[in-house]
Amino acid sequence: MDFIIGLIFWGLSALILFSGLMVVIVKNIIHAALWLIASFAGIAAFYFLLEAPYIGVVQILVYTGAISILMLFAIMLTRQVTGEGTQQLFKRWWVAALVAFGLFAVVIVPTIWFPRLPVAERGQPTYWPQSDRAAASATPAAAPAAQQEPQPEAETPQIAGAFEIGRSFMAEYLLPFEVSSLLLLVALIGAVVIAYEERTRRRRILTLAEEAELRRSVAGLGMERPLQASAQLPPGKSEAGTAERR
Amino acid sequence: MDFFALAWLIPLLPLGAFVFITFFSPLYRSRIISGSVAIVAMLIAVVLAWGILFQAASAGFGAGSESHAAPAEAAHGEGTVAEGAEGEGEHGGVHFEGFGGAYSQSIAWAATGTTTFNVGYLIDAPVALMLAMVTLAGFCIHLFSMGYMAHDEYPAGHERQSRFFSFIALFTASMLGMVLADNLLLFFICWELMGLCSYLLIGFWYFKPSAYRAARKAFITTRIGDVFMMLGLFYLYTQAGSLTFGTAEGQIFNPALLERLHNQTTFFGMSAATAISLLIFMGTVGKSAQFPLHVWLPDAMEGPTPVSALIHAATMVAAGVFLVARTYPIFIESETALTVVAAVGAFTAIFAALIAVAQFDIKRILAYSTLSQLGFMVAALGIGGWVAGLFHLLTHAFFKALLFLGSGSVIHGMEAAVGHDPNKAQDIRNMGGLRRFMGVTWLTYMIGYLALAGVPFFSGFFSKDEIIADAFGRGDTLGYVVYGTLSVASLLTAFYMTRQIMVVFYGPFRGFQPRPVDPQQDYSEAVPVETPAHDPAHSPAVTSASHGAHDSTAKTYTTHATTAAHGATAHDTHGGHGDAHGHHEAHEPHESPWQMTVPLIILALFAFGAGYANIPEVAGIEFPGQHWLSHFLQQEAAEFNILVAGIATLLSLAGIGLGYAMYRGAFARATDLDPLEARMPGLFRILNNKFYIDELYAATIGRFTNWFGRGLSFFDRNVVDGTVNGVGVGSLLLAKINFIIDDYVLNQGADNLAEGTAITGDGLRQTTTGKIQDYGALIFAGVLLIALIYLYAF
Amino acid sequence: MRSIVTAMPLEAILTVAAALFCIGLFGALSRRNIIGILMGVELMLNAVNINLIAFWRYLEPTNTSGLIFAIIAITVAAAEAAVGLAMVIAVYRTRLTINADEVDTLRG
Amino acid sequence: MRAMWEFFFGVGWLATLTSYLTITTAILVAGSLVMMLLTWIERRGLGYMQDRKGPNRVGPFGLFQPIAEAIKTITKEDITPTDADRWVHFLAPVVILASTVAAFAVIPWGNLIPVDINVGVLYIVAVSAVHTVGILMAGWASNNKFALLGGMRGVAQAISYEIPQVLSLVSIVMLVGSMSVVDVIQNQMDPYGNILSWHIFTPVGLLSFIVFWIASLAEGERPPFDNPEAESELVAGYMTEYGGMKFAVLFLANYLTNFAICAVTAGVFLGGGNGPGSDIPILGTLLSVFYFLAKSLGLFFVMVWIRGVVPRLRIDELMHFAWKFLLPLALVNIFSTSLWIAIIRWGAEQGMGIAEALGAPGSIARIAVAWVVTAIINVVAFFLVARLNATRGVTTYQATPTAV
Repeated sequence: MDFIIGLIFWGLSALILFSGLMVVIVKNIIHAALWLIASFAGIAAFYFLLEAPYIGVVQILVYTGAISILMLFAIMLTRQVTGEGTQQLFKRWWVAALVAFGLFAVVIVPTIWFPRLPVAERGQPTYWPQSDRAAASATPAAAPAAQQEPQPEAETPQIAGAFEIGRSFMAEYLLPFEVSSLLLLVALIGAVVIAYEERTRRRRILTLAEEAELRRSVAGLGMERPLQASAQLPPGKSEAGTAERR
Repeated sequence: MDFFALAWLIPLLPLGAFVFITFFSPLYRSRIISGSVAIVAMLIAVVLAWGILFQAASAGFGAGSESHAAPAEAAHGEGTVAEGAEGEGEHGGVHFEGFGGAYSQSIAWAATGTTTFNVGYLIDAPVALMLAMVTLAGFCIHLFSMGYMAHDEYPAGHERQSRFFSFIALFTASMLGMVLADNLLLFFICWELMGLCSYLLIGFWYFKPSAYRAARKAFITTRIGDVFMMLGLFYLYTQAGSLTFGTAEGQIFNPALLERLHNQTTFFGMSAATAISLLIFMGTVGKSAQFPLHVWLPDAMEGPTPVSALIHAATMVAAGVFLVARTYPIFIESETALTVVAAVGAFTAIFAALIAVAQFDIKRILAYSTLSQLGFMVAALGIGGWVAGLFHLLTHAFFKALLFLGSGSVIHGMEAAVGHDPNKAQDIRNMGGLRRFMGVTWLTYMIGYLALAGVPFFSGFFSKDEIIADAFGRGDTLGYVVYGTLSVASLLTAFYMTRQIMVVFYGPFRGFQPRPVDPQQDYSEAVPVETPAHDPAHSPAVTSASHGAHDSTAKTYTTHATTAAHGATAHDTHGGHGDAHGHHEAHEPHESPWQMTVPLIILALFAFGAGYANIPEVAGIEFPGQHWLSHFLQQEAAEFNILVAGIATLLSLAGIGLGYAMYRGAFARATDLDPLEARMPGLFRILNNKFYIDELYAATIGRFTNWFGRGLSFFDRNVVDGTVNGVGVGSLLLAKINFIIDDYVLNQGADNLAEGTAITGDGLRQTTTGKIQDYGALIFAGVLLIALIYLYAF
Repeated sequence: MRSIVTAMPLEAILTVAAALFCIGLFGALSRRNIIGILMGVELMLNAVNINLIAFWRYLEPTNTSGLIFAIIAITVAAAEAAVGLAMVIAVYRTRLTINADEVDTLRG
Repeated sequence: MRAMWEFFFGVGWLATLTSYLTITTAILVAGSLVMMLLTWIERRGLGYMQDRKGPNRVGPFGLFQPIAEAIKTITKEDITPTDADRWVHFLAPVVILASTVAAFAVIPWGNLIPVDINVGVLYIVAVSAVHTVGILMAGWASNNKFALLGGMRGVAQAISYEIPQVLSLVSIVMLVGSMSVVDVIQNQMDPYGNILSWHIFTPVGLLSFIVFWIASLAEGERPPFDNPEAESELVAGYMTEYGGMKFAVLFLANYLTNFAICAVTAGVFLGGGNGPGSDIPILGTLLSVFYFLAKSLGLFFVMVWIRGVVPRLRIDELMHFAWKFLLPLALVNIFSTSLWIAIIRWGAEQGMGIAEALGAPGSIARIAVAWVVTAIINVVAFFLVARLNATRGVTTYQATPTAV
């Protein structure tokens, strides 16, 4: 059974990491989004494996079903459908790679160095005690074997599920619950406001250069008129302006 | 039926009505539906509240209380068991025996970390009484509003009655919630809600500048008190760790805690109890309009009359007194605080009574009378007459609601004669002889008047007498001072009420030639009617013509900044009203519809009979139900002092006689002088202008603010700007010198330096690429660095 | 009942999560397309969530705090995605591009 | 099942794996059979509604018509458009079918329960929501504007209707106190076969059923919500560029989704496999499967009926219907569910002694009170929302004439 679980675990990990990598490096942005969905689905399965089915289902519902669809929609709305042939990575991508890899290395080295987190000693701070790093590193092989012994969980503690989540959301986590719901509401309204395009009166937004030129032309005419954005563009600029839309 | 278990419905019913009306009035923009919803909700609340009262009176409060906080029960403890454990209140000769039994239920409301706030309700004897009073008065006022607001359609075509009913429903709901609250936090929330509602309702006719000014004034003035009260609550919370009423461990009336508050000394050498009590009392001063902050209450007359009744009788001002009554165990720990309370109350009582003598607006007289009566109650609480204060609160609520609704009825009737102009319809000099036109109103108003004047066998007599007897029976200086003050105030009360009655209901009717509006006292200032191109400087002829043209015009408020000649156009002016009343030709005042008279009759019964709840024994004669209230409140019954009662009766009768003698033949015409003004013009002017308190505030606080602002402006313009300018000029000078040195001495070096700077800047500029990802990479590089340092550098 | 707790050490899961986080970080830092950046951020958030759930399962399986934290993180991620994509659309509308290196008004 | 295989193999994990594979195979096979049956029902039903025969040549009553068509479809050439995105085009039907089949993992067939997870109801909704991804993939990868439009429409519609769907299930979950499908069905079990214990016969359950059923129709792209594949506007929507076996898979997924909707509705609102005699040891299982299929197919016939009767909605009407009609109703229903629970489950000790105070502490009286209260709220809300929707769309408010 452990073997099967291990197999599933590594399979899922491979799926998650591979599709995550594809999200990052693939050229077509739609394909990236689809790989992202695969990654999300793998993570949901991961939650099932970790015996958090509620979170897993929520992951499917929210990420796979909603957020990634939202992203696909956004991609299609911005009409950058292909993306093929253009450079998809930033010029200094190697800096990013360096930073990311460095971070991973920095995290992974201590994890491999001290293979077992001090889970057993409750009450101890759970970061790595600096003083006995040498002692731990002296016996790198013995420590994991001793501590990795599976704790015989005789009574099989009741794992918290959806019921307990609901209970604690209504009791001790009421305030975080309210705050996050408020956050969601605000984000919703904010998103609508940001993305809303009023049909009847669309305002042009002038670039700085255009505005300066406009000022100059108005001053040159010697007329003290208030700036009226769309009406007073110098001829020839109105259609070619970079900010002009539809 | 167990009414206690249903008590939570009482505030929720009007609240539900509020929600219903608010959300559904856009659909059914109908006065009948929204009003009926509110009235039915109030009716059920009345049934429940009186059920609670009867259950409490007959069966007591059961075996203490249960508190069932769902998850946080253990944290909260055993709920409120207040079984008369309040034996300690023996400071300063004040005797108070706790609130008696109680019934409370609470559920966990908000868990914030370690603390859990509970929300629940608590019923004990004063709460049961208040519930009965508030629901009944509130119901009567709701019903009355159905008739009174029937023609309020300003601006034209907008029936705003739905809004009105939703507001008063919310008002009543918050008052009921406040009464039922089992902790001071909920209490304060409802308290503030009431402040909001008073703002909304006083400014209900917000298109009148005076109305929105009054609303703003009420809101801000009470807010001053509320800030202090909130400070008091904070202080109390830091001391008690809880705001729940009750004597158990961890609740605010816990004897050990009160003892600690009594002994602990804080700022200015006050004890903590004194500080908390005075801070809380500031809330009362604001809400109940006691002396320094009383200015908002008379202005609150700008609201519709039912609102005035609601504010003055059932809700707002009663809330302040109820606050002191509710937190009384803290007050009695501090003699200083009680003395302050008594002094403020007594001073307000006589001060407001004096002002009321010289007012002409029928509602203003009642408003100052309310101030004065509130002073009575507060003074009663201050001298230790807890029962007397509550008793007077109850009786006063009934007869003052009656008087206000009666005055509303009078105004409603008057509007048929003089038009919808509050300056005319509310001026008592324009009334007279209304007894002939409005029989029911007259009769009920007389009952309210006799109760307020303290004539024996009416309710006001018993409660006022108990206050005075308590003050007299105290036997120390404070007691005698309060006794004297209140006696004079009750004499004045009888006097000014008699004056009002004589002028309003007797004598000839003067409404057909109303007084020209004194521009000084024009409360209703300019309001254009719905004609868009209305000339603000219109002539009466234009006004009448425009009204004639608009048959559907509803209530119209116009500026009549002119003259007696305008009287001739009065008939035209209220053409819109005539439309609503079916074009009757004889514009005489008329009796109000049944929606308005029925509440008057109900309230008149209580205004007469409520006093018998605490009837004392006179000369050894036993009455049935004697001292019922005292027993219900589980306090010692006050002794009856035949001497005090006799003196009080004599004073009342003297006031009535004086008023009758002075105003019997006064005001043959509406333009006549007041007899008192004829005799003592100087004093009358002072009183008529309310001791110039408003002007005083304007001249001191207002002017101080103004001056302060100007001073700041002056400082900014001269000192700050001067400094800046000086620095600028100095810089210029220095620059000149610098230029010389630079040009001839440092030129070469500076050029090099500048070039170097430019090159460096250009180099550094490359790092500010404006690309978000560069910044992100830098941030995470920093994280990486920190992690490296953390892991390997130590 | 055998479960992942006995089959896998916690470090394995943490390593996977760290790798996913770094992949997401790389994506967020190197993609030109703003939506690509958002995808990277989503990956990072998911890696964090994996960590939260793993710690919850291994250390405090009877307590709900880890789950609650994860749910709130998902909420925040949803809000972030909504606002972020709205901003992408707004940027696209004003600049006709959603390449991050062309949106450089901050440039010094 | 697992015990049986454990007997054969003697190895635990192999038994588990095999039992799961067996169940999966069974579901797939049964699914295909049911799909054939459904297409036959649909075509015959529509035929009778339109006063014609429908397929009646192949086999008795045309019963073998689906098999003939399956053979025809399978033997067709598999075409991929030149400019299509090959992999995505290929994977889209797979994703759609997978999401649909995954939902069957927790749907009990009468007393036969494949898996019982404690978040079953949410799982069904979540998994079947994934098919939107497939639709978008199909629409986009075909490189055809009709397909893309159909895909976009399908996604917008599915996402919008997911919200009332989930919210209507929330009230049922509140009623039951568990998200397990088995618990939901168990909650409607009555030892005397009393069908009044089905959820649909409570006011809360009825409104929930209405909302869920309509939203599910839209989720499954059944008429009148078949805008994504509206043949008169979009050729065949996102399925335009599919042919042969891939089209068959899409078609299969479509009918499986419909069957899943019927099955879930039957389970959640109509008591699943409950019926007279369904608790007898062996025979009861067969009976329960029969009941379950009868209810599900009955519901499917309602679907066909709706298809035959109701015209297709315009896309904006469809959106308005989701957001302005179903969503408020679902929210109101959650409110009245909480009232129902408060009245039925809570007593005076929780501070909600409505029933005691009214002098009716018995459970029947409580149910009666709760029934009346929630029925009033739901009916009022239904007509109010309907009226709001009716008036809002047409005219803006006009002030009523001033009362005289």
